[in-house]
Amino acid sequence: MLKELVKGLGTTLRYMFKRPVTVQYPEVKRPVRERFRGRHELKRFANGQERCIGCALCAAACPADAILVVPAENDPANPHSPGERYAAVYEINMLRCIFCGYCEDACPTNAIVLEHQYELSFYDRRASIYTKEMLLVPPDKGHGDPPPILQQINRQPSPPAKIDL
Amino acid sequence: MGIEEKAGNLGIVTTTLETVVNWGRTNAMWPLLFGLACCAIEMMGAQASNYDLSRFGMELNRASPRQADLMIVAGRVSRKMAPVVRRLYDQMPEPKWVIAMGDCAACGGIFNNYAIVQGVDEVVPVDVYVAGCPPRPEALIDGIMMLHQKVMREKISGKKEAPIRLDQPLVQVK
Amino acid sequence: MDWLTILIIVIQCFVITLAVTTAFAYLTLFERRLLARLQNRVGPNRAGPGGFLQPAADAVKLFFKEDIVPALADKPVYLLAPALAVIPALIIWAVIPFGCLNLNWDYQACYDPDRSNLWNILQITDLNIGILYVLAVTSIGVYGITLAGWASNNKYSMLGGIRSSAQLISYELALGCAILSVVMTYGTFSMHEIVSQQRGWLWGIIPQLLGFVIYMIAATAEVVRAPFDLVEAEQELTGGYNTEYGSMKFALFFMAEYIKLIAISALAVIFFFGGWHFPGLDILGREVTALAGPVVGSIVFGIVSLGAFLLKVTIFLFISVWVRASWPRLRYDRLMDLGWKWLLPLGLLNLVYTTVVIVLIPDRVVHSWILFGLGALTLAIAIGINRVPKPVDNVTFVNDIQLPSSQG
Amino acid sequence: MTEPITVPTPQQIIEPAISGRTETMVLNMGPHHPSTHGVLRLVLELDGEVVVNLAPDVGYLHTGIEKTMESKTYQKAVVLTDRMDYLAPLSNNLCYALAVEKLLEVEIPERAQIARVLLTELQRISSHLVWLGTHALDLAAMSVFLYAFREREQILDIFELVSGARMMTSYFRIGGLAYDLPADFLPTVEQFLAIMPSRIDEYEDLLTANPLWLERTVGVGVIDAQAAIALGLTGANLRATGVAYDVRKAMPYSGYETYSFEIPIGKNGDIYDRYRVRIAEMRQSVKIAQQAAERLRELGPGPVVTPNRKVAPPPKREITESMESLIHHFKLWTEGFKPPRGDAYVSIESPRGILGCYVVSDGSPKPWRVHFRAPSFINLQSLAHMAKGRLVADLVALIASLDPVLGEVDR
Amino acid sequence: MDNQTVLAALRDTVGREIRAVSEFRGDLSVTLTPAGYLAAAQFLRDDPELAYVFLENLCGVDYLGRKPRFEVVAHLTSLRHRHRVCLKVGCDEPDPTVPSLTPLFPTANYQERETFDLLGIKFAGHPSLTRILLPDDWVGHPLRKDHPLGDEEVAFTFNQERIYARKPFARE
Repeated sequence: MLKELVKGLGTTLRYMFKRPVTVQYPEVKRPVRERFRGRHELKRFANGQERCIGCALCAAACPADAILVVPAENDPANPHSPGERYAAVYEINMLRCIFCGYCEDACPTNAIVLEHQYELSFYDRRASIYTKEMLLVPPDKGHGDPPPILQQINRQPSPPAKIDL
Repeated sequence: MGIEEKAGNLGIVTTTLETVVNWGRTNAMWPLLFGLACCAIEMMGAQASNYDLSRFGMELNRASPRQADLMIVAGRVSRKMAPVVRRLYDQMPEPKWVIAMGDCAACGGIFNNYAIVQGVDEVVPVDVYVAGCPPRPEALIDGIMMLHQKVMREKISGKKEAPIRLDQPLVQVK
Repeated sequence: MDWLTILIIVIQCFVITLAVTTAFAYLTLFERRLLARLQNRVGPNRAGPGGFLQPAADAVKLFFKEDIVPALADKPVYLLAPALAVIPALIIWAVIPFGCLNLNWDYQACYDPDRSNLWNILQITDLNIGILYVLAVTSIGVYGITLAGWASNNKYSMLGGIRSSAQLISYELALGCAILSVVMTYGTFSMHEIVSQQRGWLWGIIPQLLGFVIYMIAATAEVVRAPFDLVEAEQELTGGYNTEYGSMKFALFFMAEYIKLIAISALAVIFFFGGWHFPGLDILGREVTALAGPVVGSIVFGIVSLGAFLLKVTIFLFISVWVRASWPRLRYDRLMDLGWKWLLPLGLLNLVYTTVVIVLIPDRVVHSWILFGLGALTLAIAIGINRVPKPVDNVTFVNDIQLPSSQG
Repeated sequence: MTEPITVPTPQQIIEPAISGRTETMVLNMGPHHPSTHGVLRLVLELDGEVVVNLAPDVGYLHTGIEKTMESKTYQKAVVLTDRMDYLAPLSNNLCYALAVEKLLEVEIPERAQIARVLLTELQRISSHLVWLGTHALDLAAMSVFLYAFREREQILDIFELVSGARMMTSYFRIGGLAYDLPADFLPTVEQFLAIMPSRIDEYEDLLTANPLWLERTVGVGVIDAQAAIALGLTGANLRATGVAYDVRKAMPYSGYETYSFEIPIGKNGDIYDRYRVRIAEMRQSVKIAQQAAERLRELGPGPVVTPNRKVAPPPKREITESMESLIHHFKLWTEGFKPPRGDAYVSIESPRGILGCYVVSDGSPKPWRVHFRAPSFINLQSLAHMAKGRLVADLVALIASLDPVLGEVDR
Repeated sequence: MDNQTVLAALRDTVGREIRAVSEFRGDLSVTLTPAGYLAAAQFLRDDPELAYVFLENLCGVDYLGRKPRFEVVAHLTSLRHRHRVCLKVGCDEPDPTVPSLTPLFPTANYQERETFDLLGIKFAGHPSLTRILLPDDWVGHPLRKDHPLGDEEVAFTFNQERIYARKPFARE
């Protein structure tokens, strides 16, 4: 009887002399895995044009109906995106979004990508609706190479508008 | 409360006291041991060794609402559960805070249907909404940090000052 | 008694109360940090440098929390109960010798059995019935818990309250037996004398091995500490007697529990581990007195004895936390079984051994070792014949589905 | 059996107490109680601390998943199954996917099959770890909880590596997997599987032979095989009574018949046997996962989703090249596929027992009716049978040993 | 054990009560009259050769627009023969009632209560047919096809003020 009781004590005591596994979160951030699905970003092409062509396939694929896309015709002189249309309004309700990645799977131009930011806390429900300005990466960032997750899962982003939608 | 109501406004003393009290409140915020669904498992994950909420003095999960300061609504609140949540909230002594952890607690999330309350803020006032389905333990800790910031701006009586509302959340692009 | 003596006693009381409450506060931090380390975590480290101000944060928060009295509670009793719990826990300390700092500046008087020249500042009063006082006071503690459980008008609290009265009463007897054996061994009720008689190596654990084991189990149950924390039993009774208590009233219960834990650890040290003694203490006192005179000698002696005492208490507290981290909780009926069917008979047996052996063999060293042998033998037999279930591996492995013959 | 098996309702306990016909005390345990594993409410009839009768009251987490699934397309409904038994989302995914695949009659590539087995076995370990942790915590052995969660974190990390989410992976889609396994998947898994057995030993050191643990578990909550089958008890709870019934052996799915593993069974049907059986199951799962990892290594890269374009969308690079692929892609994501009329029932061995999925198709792209046979829901019925005459403390241990997940109970 | 053997055995005992038989994807399902449903379940359970002792699943389906509107589906499993058979029984409005399997299989208790709760199908002979998942004062049976899903509009910037203005937010 005593032996077993002492054995239990020994197991816990052993850990006192080991380093804790704790990650000191706000100071130390454990990097997430490459495929981690966090906050969305709308990507651009290398020439700065938006990848999103306003097809709303993401909104159709979303199980939580958290995406709103209102397409508009591109101005031929100064197009937002290759092709005829672009997303005039693109909103994601982050409190509805379940980060399932269906929008990413459905997007034919790999415009929407779930990136690695997971710190999404709000004081107010109104702040949880991310508009296109917030989702779209700045013109000088986040374009060129396909996003790493798509490289890893062996899906090449499509070249600029070969097909006319 | 008690003391501060009797003492009234003491000017600078109150302000200093306020800082001290708010410091105490943020560093010893005992959560109510209360889990509903999937998020509760991540909340337990946040308590566990890898994330260790005890670093913030939060490992004393109190099962009794009388001893709790923070209600983390972790999971979907059904119509049958809503009165229970409200009663627990009412049983908690002031000052008390509520975090709606996860999409379902925050606004119903994917369960946009007859059975789920579309946001626990229909039942109890919510201080911080944490998005994610379920949020990572880090995301929950981030939510708690945000709550701490809010608490630091509060009055000693626990009266809530409106937090600075960001019209646009901070957008980080790597 | 002149006014200076009274003033010193007042200061003593004040300092000790303060010290004990601070010790309680830091025991909570000690427990939380230690538990965390035993569980591969970090523990509170945010409030102040390295989490050092965590107890202060807890205190501030609890102090400024709303004070709720449930509408259907029995209000006077509900308010009285925390005080009833915490006062006995505090007044136990009146008789506990933390060390020996003789204000008459003669360290030798600490060993003097008739205590004529002793004015020990590290003990408030050396009652000649100190142990009876301790027993009496600890048994008052149960009222706080039971009344709290009853007054809250909550079924869980009531179950906790009932559990507490049953548990504390049944372990009181075993505890009494164990302590009485100690009293018999040293022939005194005075704490100071028990300690001073343990001079050198012959600590109380040697004659009273059995008594020590009974004392530890009974005392842990007495202060409802894991694995005997059935009164709170968070998983069963959501907090037991303190379910309906919040803010400072809850803190008082918490305080009572932890102060009692420190107190029983201190008592264990006094009864069984030589109190403030450690080998070589008198040599130290002699050398320092020879070197720097009796005043410094007494002060050094006092401080070192205090340090030795506190170190021993800390070891007991460590073990208490360690056990809490490692073992499951007992069940209520098994707890009663253990108390009545094992500890009480063993305690009575120990009492008989002690009486008979001491009367028959007056020599101190010889009877100590004989009692040690008897105690060890009894323990071995008790462990041998107990009926704790043995692990039986009923698990068999089958490679395909297989149904018992009665099942289609 | 002498006494007929009854399953009381809360009303049957409360009403006599209100009318004052009983001498006993009625205690509401839950829905907010530390050891009811969520929002289970138990109505207890107590005589002192002895449980005279009890009735579980469920529904505090009723989510309407079955109704919501009827309004989503088949593929989109996968994400809802994740959130049912939230300790084993992949098992739910698998059960639902198998049922729809049965309706569709699609073949799944071998690589996907093996990955499904590997990941569900990891899921079983992680689910049992939560059970072990909370079970030990309910008996106040708190360190086990933290150790178990530490290992679970590693499994969640593997899930994150594979699918991008820790818990709600939605990784098993109808027709295969959501994406291919990443390159560093196998080394990570093998590393984990190598250390896991020693960690299980550690938990056992703390519990298996500990007299306090034995006192709390041996001979408590006993149920015999006959009553267990009559009450529909499944999973480790059934196997602890000595009935060696495991769907993985009885009606194999996903190629389980090709793996070598054994079913651990108990004898007494008490809490201790359930504990031992689940611990043994964890070791068996490690064994299966190791075999699966070996097979994946041998098999090498390959397709992970059915080539049937009517069910699974084409690889994305194809849609820029082929018009047909683009049409399929759009059609599948907007409308979804249409299984033929009919119904299918599939059951799998989830960590909690037999998880069944009954899908009715009316030929439209949305399921007409989806019903889940939730093992926790049905296991809960036996609680009253096992707890009568025991103490409240035993009841706590008993609930934990049944391992109910309220998300699954209430759906 | 295969489908044909079971079917033949069923035809021998409750042959006249069988309404329809179907084999879809290798699964046998037999649609029976209410009386035949109970008799078939009892026969399958008690016959020593068949031994379908385990009621694996029981649920209801609302085929709105079909006659009969409701159908109760029960899956019986023979642990020994590793075989499952599906029994179906229809019932119709205004008072959809089927016999209860609870006296035969205690495990049917909760599943029948759930079916009653969500679909409103009554089970004659059930010991305590009350709501189980929904609150006792709930009106309606949500899994019926004519019951609305009860969803709320998802908030975006264009409609959030309108939604939140109507939403009953809690106060302190």
